[in-house]
Amino acid sequence: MFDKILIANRGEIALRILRAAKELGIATVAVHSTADADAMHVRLADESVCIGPPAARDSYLNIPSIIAACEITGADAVHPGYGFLSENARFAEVLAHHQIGFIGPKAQHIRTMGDKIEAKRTALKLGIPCVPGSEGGVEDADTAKRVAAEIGYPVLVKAAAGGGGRGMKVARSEAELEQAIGMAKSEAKAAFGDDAVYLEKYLEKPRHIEVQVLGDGRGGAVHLAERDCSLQRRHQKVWEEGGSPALNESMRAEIGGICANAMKELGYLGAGTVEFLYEDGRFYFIEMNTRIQVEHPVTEMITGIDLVIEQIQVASGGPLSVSQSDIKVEGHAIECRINAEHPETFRPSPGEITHYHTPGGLGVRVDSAAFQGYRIPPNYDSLIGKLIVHGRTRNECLMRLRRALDEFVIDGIDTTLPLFRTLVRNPDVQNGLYDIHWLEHFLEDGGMKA
Amino acid sequence: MFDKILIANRGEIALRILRAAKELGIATVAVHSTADADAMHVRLADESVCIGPPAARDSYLNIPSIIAACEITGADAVHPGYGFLSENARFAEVLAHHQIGFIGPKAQHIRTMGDKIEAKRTALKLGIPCVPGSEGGVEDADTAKRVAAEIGYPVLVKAAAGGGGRGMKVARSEAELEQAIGMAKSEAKAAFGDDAVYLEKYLEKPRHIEVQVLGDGRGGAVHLAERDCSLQRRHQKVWEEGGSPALNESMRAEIGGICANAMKELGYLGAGTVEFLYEDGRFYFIEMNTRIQVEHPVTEMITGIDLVIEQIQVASGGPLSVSQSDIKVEGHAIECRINAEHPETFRPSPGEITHYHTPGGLGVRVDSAAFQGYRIPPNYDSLIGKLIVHGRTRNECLMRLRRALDEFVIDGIDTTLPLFRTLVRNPDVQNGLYDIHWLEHFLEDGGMKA
Amino acid sequence: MSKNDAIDPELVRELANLVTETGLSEIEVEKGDLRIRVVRRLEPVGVQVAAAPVAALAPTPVPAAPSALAPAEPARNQAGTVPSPMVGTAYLRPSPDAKAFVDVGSRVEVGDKLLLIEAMKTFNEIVAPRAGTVSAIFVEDGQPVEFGEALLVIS
Amino acid sequence: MSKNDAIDPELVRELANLVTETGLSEIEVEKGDLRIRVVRRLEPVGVQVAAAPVAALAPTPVPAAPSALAPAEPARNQAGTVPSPMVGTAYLRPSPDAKAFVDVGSRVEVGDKLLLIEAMKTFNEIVAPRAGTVSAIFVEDGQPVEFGEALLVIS
Repeated sequence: MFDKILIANRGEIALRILRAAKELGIATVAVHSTADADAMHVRLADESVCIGPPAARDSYLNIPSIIAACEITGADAVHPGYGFLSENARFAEVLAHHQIGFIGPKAQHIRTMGDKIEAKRTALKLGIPCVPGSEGGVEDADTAKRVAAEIGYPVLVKAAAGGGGRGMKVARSEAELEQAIGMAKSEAKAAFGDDAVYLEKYLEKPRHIEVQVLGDGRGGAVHLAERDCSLQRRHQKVWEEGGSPALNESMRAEIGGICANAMKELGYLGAGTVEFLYEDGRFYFIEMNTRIQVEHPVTEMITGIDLVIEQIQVASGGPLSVSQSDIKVEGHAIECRINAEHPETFRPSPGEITHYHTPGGLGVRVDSAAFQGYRIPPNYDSLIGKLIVHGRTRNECLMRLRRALDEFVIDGIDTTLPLFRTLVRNPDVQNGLYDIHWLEHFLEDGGMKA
Repeated sequence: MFDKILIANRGEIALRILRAAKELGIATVAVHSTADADAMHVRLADESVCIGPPAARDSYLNIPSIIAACEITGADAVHPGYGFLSENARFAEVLAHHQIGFIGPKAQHIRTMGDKIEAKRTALKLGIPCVPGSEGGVEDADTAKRVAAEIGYPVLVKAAAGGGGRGMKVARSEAELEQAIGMAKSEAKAAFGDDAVYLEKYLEKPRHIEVQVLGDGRGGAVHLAERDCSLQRRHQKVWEEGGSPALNESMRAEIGGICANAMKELGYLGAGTVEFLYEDGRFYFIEMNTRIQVEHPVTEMITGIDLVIEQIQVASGGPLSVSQSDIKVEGHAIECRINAEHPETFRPSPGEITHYHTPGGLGVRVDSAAFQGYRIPPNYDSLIGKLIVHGRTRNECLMRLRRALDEFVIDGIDTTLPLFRTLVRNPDVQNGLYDIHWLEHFLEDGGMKA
Repeated sequence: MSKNDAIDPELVRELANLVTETGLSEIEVEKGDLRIRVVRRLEPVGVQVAAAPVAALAPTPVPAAPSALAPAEPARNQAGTVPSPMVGTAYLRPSPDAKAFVDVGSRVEVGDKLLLIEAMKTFNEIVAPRAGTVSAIFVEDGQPVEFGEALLVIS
Repeated sequence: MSKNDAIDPELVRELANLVTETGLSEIEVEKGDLRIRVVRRLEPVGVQVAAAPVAALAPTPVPAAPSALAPAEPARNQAGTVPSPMVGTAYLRPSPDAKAFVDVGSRVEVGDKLLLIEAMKTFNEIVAPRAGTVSAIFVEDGQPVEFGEALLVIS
């Protein structure tokens, strides 16, 4: 086991990692920029090192500074948290070069999953379901019709050289296909100087469902069920829950089993998340995140397993503390990401928290590095805390979440608490009837202005 | 189901009840003395009524005021919490007379269990193990020897008219018995003018173990395992945990089953606790508490069952939400009672909380009505909060408790937090090797002055 | 030196600005017989609890909070105020058809009946603790009252 | 007496700066008939976190916090202080047997080498940002330093 872990992150996840290390009896080193000198994880760590000015590239992303901080403190492992250097394969390699443990996957797996094309190729090879498509370009209308019939309508015609939505057309039937291809080709030609297009299945109202996995790096791996993160705004997850209101026990076991087997085959090490779009009973691989995720507490609440402790244990060469048969999903959990943002305009709201009071009681968990008198610096993201609530049933969880949200006090800045107080009372949310577009539409329709 | 519950209590338990009511969608009325006008439960309740001056007898114990508060707010049920009117049979009857629901047991059961002699008689009748003794007085040495041999040494010779330890002598063998009887008789004669004495089994190093029960009032009842509350100071529980480090699965099921069956036979309604002394593998009934207890969250954390919600549901005529087979003990939980007291002298420390920050993260629960800026009134007990921590194993729980205690900040007043920071690091506590005298001895031996 | 010279508001304003500018909490200057001291204290505020939002998921009855249960206004804490000694329902007259015990302007002696408060079906007489004239009545007939709530003023 | 005589704002500002620089909470000066007193109350401090007590349940290594990692003393924030531009280990001499780059009292020009900071096996030269005399050196040879930590003073 490691003797001293350096936490190469800030905010709530730095505190989260510190908690896990303390529970394992491992000493902690907090590194911080000058903007974070008074932060909670700095106060609670056994040691702290200021590694640079506020700009992340000069502090939290500065590999030499972090290595130097390890050297002067004698830390023998680094936990990168999420964001920053967490999916930087070179960082993992530099640490290895300095004989410092990296609490994350093998560098090769970070690299593979960090490359979209390589990731999809790997997923297919490992038997993970992907969005069906034409693989290569479609040259003529007959080929296109044959492929489209195979993957099923609606299909998306996409420019091979494309991006940003240009050169993308939806065809809902064979009748629409030829025209869609023509339009996509001419748009692609104009935009990218290349009219090659390919076909992919088009998902109209998918959910975002992701499977949590853990591997020991030696072919042992388990899945810890799924999280439904469909409630998003501008591709940022806002509300996450587990299990998904859309899945039943056998679907959960099936997709989980596929992911766990893939991780065994890969020899995956540590925590990871296999992300899918889900529509009409089928899963379509999007990407794999090779790190702990913001929403990992949802899984912890329904399984009782501390994912960060597992990360540390397997990174140090230890075994997973559980086998697949030990993992039982008990009840339901929901996480709300509380951001320092205006709840309608989502304008960031840095500044001092003048009053701070967290909810308590059964089934209520708060992961936050905020406190009364804390000044949120304007230099980093706006996540200031996560409220995670557990109940024996989804309904119990929703009722508990509602009362917990009503108890939560954060004054002095704008927060997204009012958004969640509205969402928890919304019938669609209560019934679990939402897809990845639901929240955007709700906000566009003035849901927060009622 | 009730429409509006009046909470006839204050402090953390008032907030606890309010949370349960909110989660059931039931409106709440807070009553309070003038000393508690700014309390958290008053702020969070739908309505509040000031019912009297600070002295409890004129406010929280004032039955006419509480009934009047029900009348003017239209509350259709009262939850009495613990202490105050919670075990007052007459209060239950007066409420019934006014067609207001009492969220507690039937008045007759409160009365029976409130009378020590009647309670023991009932327990024996229901098959609950009691401390063996001579039943009546022992007149001569031969009878005494015969009875003592039956119940086993050591035995306690007690004055029939006794109290406060006078007229009490321990005999560890037959050789000591005659002298002990003689001394007890003469002491009893001097103290009470009555030299009648009786015999009881003497427990030298018992643990305090209690079984949580729930009944539906119609013959349905379950047990929710036990709590070990042996760490006490002046008969006040300080640290409670479940399950007891002294019991195994089959002992748990056996004593739990005895209690559940007794409650079925009694037709017990609501939550209750059957308290035992436990020594050398045997249980000895002390008393039954016919109310929710301070330490109930320990049981909630290991079963996932909200006991206050169950209380409300069965009081309104509904069924228990669980049968015995649904109840699974998962992991281990420990509660620390945080008092506004000096951690060495235990001198009460009312006053203003200048900084208040609660620990968060997985498995950590705080039940408290305190907040930054709250002024603890000098009029009531010194309990200001409970830290309850859950882990998959007792060791995980202890490590988590340790880090949670280190995160907890309450400034401006003295608290017992330092006591718990010491206890969680004590080898006897870590090994679960303690009895009801352990803490007193630890404190006498200067355990907090190291 | 005239009094007006002694307290030149401009001088005080300038010092006040200096306190802010420098971040000090106190400045005192003395010259000859003139002495000025300006102080700024930061006050800590208490926790503000979020108001309970409207329920939607489970049936919740409409809060039936009688308006009288709102905290009494500060103006009611004046001298001569008679507070309610108990929780209950206040009645201004002995029976629905009867005349009120007192009206604004009534002269009362110690022990005169002022109103009734009903609690648990019992009517409790509230009598004048002092002699004087009833100058205000804060409660209406049949209104619920809290302990300590201002009933009326005898001035 | 003129207004200007009574309160010289510059004097107050200078005293305010002195309060800050010296870490005092109050300064009072009196000369002839003039007396000025400036006060700064310490702002309320943030959350005070309990010190992590000694571990007992699981093996915890002895904290090896280098003393240099403790917060720099206020006195080190004076003008002319050269802060460390990086995390690493400070060396006062080019090799163990060599003479120190500078000593207290050394006269330095802009660009003169002051010390080395090693990070990731690389030695980084720290040079004088201004000319002057080295009036204090806060680090020892081989001492770990944080970003922004005061290294020495050129006055």
